[in-house]
Amino acid sequence: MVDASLLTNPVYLLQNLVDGLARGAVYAVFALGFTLIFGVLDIVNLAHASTFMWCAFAGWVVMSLLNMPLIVGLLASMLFGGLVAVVLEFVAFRPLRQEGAERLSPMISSIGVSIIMVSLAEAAFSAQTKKFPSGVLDPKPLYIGGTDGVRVSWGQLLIVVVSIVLMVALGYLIRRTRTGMAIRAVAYSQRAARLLGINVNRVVVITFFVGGVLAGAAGILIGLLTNNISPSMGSDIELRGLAVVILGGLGNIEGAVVGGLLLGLVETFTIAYFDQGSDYKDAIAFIILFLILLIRPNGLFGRQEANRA
Amino acid sequence: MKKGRVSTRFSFLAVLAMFSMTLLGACGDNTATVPAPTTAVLPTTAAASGATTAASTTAAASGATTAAAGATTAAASGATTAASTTAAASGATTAAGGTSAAASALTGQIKIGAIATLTGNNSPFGIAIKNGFDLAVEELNNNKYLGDATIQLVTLDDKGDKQEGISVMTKLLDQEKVVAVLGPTLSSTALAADPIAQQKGIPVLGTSNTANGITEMGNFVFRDSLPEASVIPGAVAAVSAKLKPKKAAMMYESTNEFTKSADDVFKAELQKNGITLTGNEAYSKGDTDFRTQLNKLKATSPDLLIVSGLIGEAVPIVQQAREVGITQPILGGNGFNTPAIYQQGKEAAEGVIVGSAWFLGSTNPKSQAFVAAYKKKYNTDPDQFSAQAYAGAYLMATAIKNANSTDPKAIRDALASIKNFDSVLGTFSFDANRNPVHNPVVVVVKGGKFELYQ
Amino acid sequence: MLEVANLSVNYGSIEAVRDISFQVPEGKIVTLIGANGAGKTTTLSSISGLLRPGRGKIIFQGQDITRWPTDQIVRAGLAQVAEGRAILSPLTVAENLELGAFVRRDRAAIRQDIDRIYGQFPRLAERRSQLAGSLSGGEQQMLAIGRALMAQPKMLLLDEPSMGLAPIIINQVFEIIRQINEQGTTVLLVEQNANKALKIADYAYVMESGRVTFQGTAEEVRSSTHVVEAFLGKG
Amino acid sequence: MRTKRTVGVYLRYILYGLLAVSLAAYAIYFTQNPNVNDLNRFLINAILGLSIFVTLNTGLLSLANAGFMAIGAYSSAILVAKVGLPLFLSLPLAMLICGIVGLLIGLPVLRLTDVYLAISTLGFGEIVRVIIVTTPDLTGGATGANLSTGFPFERMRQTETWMLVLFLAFLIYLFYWLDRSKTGRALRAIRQNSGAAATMGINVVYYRNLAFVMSAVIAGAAGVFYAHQIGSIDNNDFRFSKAVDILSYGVLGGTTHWFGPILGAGLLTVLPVSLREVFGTSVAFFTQLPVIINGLALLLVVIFLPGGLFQPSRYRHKEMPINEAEIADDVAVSKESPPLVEGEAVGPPADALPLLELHDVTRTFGGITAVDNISFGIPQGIICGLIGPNGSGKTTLLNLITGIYHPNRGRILLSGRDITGLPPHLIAKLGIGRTYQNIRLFNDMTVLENVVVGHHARIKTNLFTTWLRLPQERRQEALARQEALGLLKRLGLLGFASQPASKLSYGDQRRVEIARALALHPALLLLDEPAAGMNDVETALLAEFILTLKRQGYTVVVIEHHIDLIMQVSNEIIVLNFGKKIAQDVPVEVQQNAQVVEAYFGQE
Repeated sequence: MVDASLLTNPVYLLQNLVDGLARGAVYAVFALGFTLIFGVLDIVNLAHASTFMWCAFAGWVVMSLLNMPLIVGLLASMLFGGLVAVVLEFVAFRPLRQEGAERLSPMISSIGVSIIMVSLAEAAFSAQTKKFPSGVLDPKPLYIGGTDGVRVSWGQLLIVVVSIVLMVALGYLIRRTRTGMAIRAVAYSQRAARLLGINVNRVVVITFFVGGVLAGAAGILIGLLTNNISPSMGSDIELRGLAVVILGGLGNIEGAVVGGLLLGLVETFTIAYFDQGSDYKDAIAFIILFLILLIRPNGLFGRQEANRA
Repeated sequence: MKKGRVSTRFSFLAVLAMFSMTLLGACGDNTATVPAPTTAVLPTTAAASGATTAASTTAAASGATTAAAGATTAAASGATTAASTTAAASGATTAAGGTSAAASALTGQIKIGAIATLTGNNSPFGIAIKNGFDLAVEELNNNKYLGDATIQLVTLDDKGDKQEGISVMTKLLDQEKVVAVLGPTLSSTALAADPIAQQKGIPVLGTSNTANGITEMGNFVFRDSLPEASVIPGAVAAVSAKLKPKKAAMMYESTNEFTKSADDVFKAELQKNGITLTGNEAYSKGDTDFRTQLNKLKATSPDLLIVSGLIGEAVPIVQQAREVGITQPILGGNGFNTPAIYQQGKEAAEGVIVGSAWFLGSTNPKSQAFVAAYKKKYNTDPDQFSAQAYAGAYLMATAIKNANSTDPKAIRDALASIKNFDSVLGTFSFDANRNPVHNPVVVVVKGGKFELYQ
Repeated sequence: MLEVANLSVNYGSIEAVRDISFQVPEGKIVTLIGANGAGKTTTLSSISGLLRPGRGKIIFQGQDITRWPTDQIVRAGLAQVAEGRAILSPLTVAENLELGAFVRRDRAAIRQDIDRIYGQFPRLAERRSQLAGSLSGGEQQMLAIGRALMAQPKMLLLDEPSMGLAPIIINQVFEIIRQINEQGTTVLLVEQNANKALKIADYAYVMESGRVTFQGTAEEVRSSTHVVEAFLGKG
Repeated sequence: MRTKRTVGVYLRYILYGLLAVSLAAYAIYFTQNPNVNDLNRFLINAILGLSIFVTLNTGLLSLANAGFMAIGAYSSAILVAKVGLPLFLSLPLAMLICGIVGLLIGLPVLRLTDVYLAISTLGFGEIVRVIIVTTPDLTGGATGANLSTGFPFERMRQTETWMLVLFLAFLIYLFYWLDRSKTGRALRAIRQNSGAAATMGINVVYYRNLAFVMSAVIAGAAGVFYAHQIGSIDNNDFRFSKAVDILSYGVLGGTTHWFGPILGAGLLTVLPVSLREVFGTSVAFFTQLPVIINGLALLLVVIFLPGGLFQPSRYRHKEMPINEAEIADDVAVSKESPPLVEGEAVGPPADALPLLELHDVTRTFGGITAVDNISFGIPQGIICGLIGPNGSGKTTLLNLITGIYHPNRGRILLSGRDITGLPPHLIAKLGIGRTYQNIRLFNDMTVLENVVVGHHARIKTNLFTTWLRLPQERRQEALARQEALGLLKRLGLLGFASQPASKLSYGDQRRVEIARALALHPALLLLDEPAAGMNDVETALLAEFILTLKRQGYTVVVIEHHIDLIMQVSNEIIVLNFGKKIAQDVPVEVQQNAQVVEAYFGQE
């Protein structure tokens, strides 16, 4: 039973707001790379989750086995993600792009790659859950307004900050840099980009690299936050990530972040304010997804499909 | 062209990185493995009553002649009636028809099947279980437990898949002609595959199946893993006796049959102990954030938090519970019974109470010997799954020995009549429904390791 | 400057361009005219590397560029203003212009060139931070031309710059093309609007059904009946 | 590209080899140890393969099959174990439930395109699982449907191999005849080009829903058998990975013929079993091997063998011998349609209403007015040329008339009947046939089949006549085939009848398109650049043919850049510029028209 006093308790409300944002930031970080690849290349890369999972392991190898600090782990994991994504581009996507294959073929080939990557991870690391060394994050939370006030943990703070930093950085890359403009040109029309002297293949590789780097950041951060690294961690979050990407409009970077935060808030408030709400929170993501697709097939913040060349 | 080469170099680098990680990972495995339990098993206490009723001595250690042993056990287990008597008779016949050895009719290799989940998500359990089987069989054969006869264990992987489980069960029975089966790892697979053994009259002993309905499948289906219903009452009773909580709040993973049924048992036990349930919040596998549920539960100001979950989420739940300010004791389900809880949970895990079938620090000499042998062979601590598997192999061997026969029916009857067997899990008996009866333990995390909760 | 020799291009089983040859001398405006579907755009696309020719050679400044990738061709100084303008509508006017200079790295000079283009097209200067998609047709065409100039091309390929534009705007566009040529850029102009094209061109080729059926100076072509027949039939 | 095809060929050999080896291994294993369970597994997977085939073959990537399988499985489990129905009654009921859910889900979801459809159906699958978990009283919740939740396995375990064989045989029967029926052709046509299919009178929305529902029903049946093979089910049996498995059967085996997914299911089911038998589980790596092979096969097949392992189209074309006697020039498919009689002039009645009328039709696209306030009438029996510079709105106008776009303003009348806003397939049925600027034939079909698709609206058969093999079915199919052959003969295409349409030369493909459009028996025929890509001789023949059509009473609108052709055949020419009509007159006048000259050559 949700206590009546809770419904009107402002601290409880604020606390859920904070927790909801943090929960959503996890989804947002995962969704960023996902949505980037779709936005630029029109590919639903279902191997993103496996890349993410391998990156978490890369971070684990660096930090737990080689005893490196967090920052090294983060960089290594991001670099590793970038490299894996580039390999994916060569193995699973480029061969399909060159021959005007059906639009859904890349999605299917990414499923194939994903199956292989998960199996390899199981073979390499076993399905045993791996943990980061403890003490990376201070377990004591911060309090705003005394210990009876609103609490924020370092992990929550980290993920929210990182998701915003990544969003801003990605936004900067896409909007303000030469490479970013080239990426947008390729996203709009590969033909027009080519006529401007842009090497489309190189831009695609760069895009995959960036997407992989984002997967890397997500892998190590979410791994750190949940401290639960296993070959199935990708598939656990994948469907939720997909829902977020749709919510934000496939390919819309800000949309992915807003969508992630929104989903986090909705889930949190469902749990917090509804009796047995936690039973239904999983359905919520998909019911929202379903409804949005029916009402606005391009997502809540999606642009018109007609713009695509 | 040039760019092409650059990208090729990139991919080469990545492949190299993946490869080296694979190597590192493989090496890392041996040193850094944390036995992480999860799926399917739970221990108990209510068993205490069962144990007392069944305190009929006899058979267990008796190296007596087959026919005699058969008769005694049949008599001892009041529940088993005509069926077991005839079985005993047939056991005797086989024995007679066997070799001329005076003490034992057993020779050559005796094939026992094992089904474990060695691939996929749940493979950590399957691997721990397989290790337990292998260690036990190795010891049994080295110590000539069955005299001249040796046990040949045929282990097959069910991949955590029900259809595959049915297939390998069929294969073990029809093709390998095993006389008994250990496993399968997951309750869901057992529910699918065990009826085959039942139908063909081959005894099957689950060492990690704790779901409801397992032994109800038939009189050839056994388990040595305490179901939730056996472990949880003891744990709740112990906590209730010591802390006298008035109100308790609960969290459980809603998508898993094991955690869900544990949750149901917890609920029932709370009621029995007169503890008010203030809230029961669900979460799903792979969730990362439990603060909202915990926060909501905290607002109900419980005296006790009960968590029915698997280890993957157990650690973050415990940590986040402390973070949101739930300072009350936490009682964990069986998923918590792993060193990972304190190795990873650190200070947050202090005071976490777990009810369990077995724990690493047990003072039972059998258990201590097992831990030492396991550590020597696999270079890591065993977990509860290994222990139950190890116990299972010994139980099966003992049944064969007692039956002095490789006739499955005789083995079944001998298995059913095992009472007060001195096992790694403690003094062990099967009850009339072929469920395990032994004292579960309640442990608490103190100073970074498990201690008995008293 | 540009020499196309015996070029043939296929789309699947149809031959859209059949064995055509022509030259564009340095500093001149050469026009390819013809009705819809005559193969003009196909020819241009092959020159800029978007399509792979079946047979034939394309020589630009003495280099055989027949099988070069498009970006390399642009780098070599051959920029194209594509049919339908191909402006990047979700980008701003300024970004479109900057992207035009993608092949260059001299930041300062690029800034200067942008200012020069704004000088040449005051309409664009006014709308520099607007999304290119919100411009009118004529403005988009000017943006497309300005953007192509940002690559500092030695030669400009224009594909139907008059398409879909009102007559007054068409005049402006052709005037700009003439100016660009006067400033030293060679131009290959593909047009359906024969009258306008012939007015500014030095030399013209008439295409019909994938073939060059007539060629000559603008004056010669204008006075020939070939063009009328090519467009409106022999009657 | 060539290497790619070569790799594809080798890949096919490798996969078939793998299949052969595993089958052999399996056969040996089976004789030694007749483990029926593995066989049942294959049969269930084959049924699942067929369920994904229906949607893939219609060009829909749906990941809902695991969800429908769950619905089928649970429905039947509940009906059998809790309600007490016998299995044979629960099967049709469970299928019916799946069908109803499929319809309810399909109606809204099928409006979505590819990626979005895939994702929303995936979401559906997850919702089904959440529902199962949250309704413990009905389904056993997370604990599953098993003994402890009141589903005794004695009642559950009822799937027998003979049932599966029988059911699969039944499905194969259905698919075999479906493939040869009007419905089957429509589904394949939609996959290859849904736009062209609509203008052939095929109701795309209806057939997509039909395919989706069929897929749901078959998946549901597979779920029923699955539940009663295992005897104990829970929500984890129907995860996303199950949907991926099902998809693999289709993608790997092939999506163009019903045998493909059976083959795919065979490979993916038998291979792991064989590996298990050959290697046991002794070597750790082998336990991962089947999964890795699964992933690798999926990846390689998508890249090198698009369309899957089994693509029999090229063999199938040979199986249709055509004998001369079959070709009848003047056989009509149904009585109400007038027979096409060669050479006979059917002039328009002098005082007839215009056949096609446009009143103030306007269509804008994001601020650009592509068609601007156009009005005209086209009398019956004439040939009307439609010309104008690039981008003047000609093709848009055609798309407006055929219902692909709807006008923002204005009305379009056919024989006085308002057809504004009608969907393309209804307009096609009312008698407007068209061809496309960029040829849109159904490339995987033979020339003959393409033309038979054109008869779609006039073939009066349905799934029942198809599956019950009623005489009506055979008669109608034979008539359609005869008439199609007759059309091909008149267009000089008879020699190509059994060749795949994609193999023809450009000019021939254009003529096939015309034949396909004529198969509609259209009152009005719209030709969009019919001579594009034709050489002079072909163009001249085309002109002849268009004139023949006129003599037979057809009304034809031609868009064409071969201006000679237009001048030669047209009774009247309409000239567009900037989306406006600038002239409508006889050819000679149009050539002199100052506005027209200016539109083409610019102002002097």
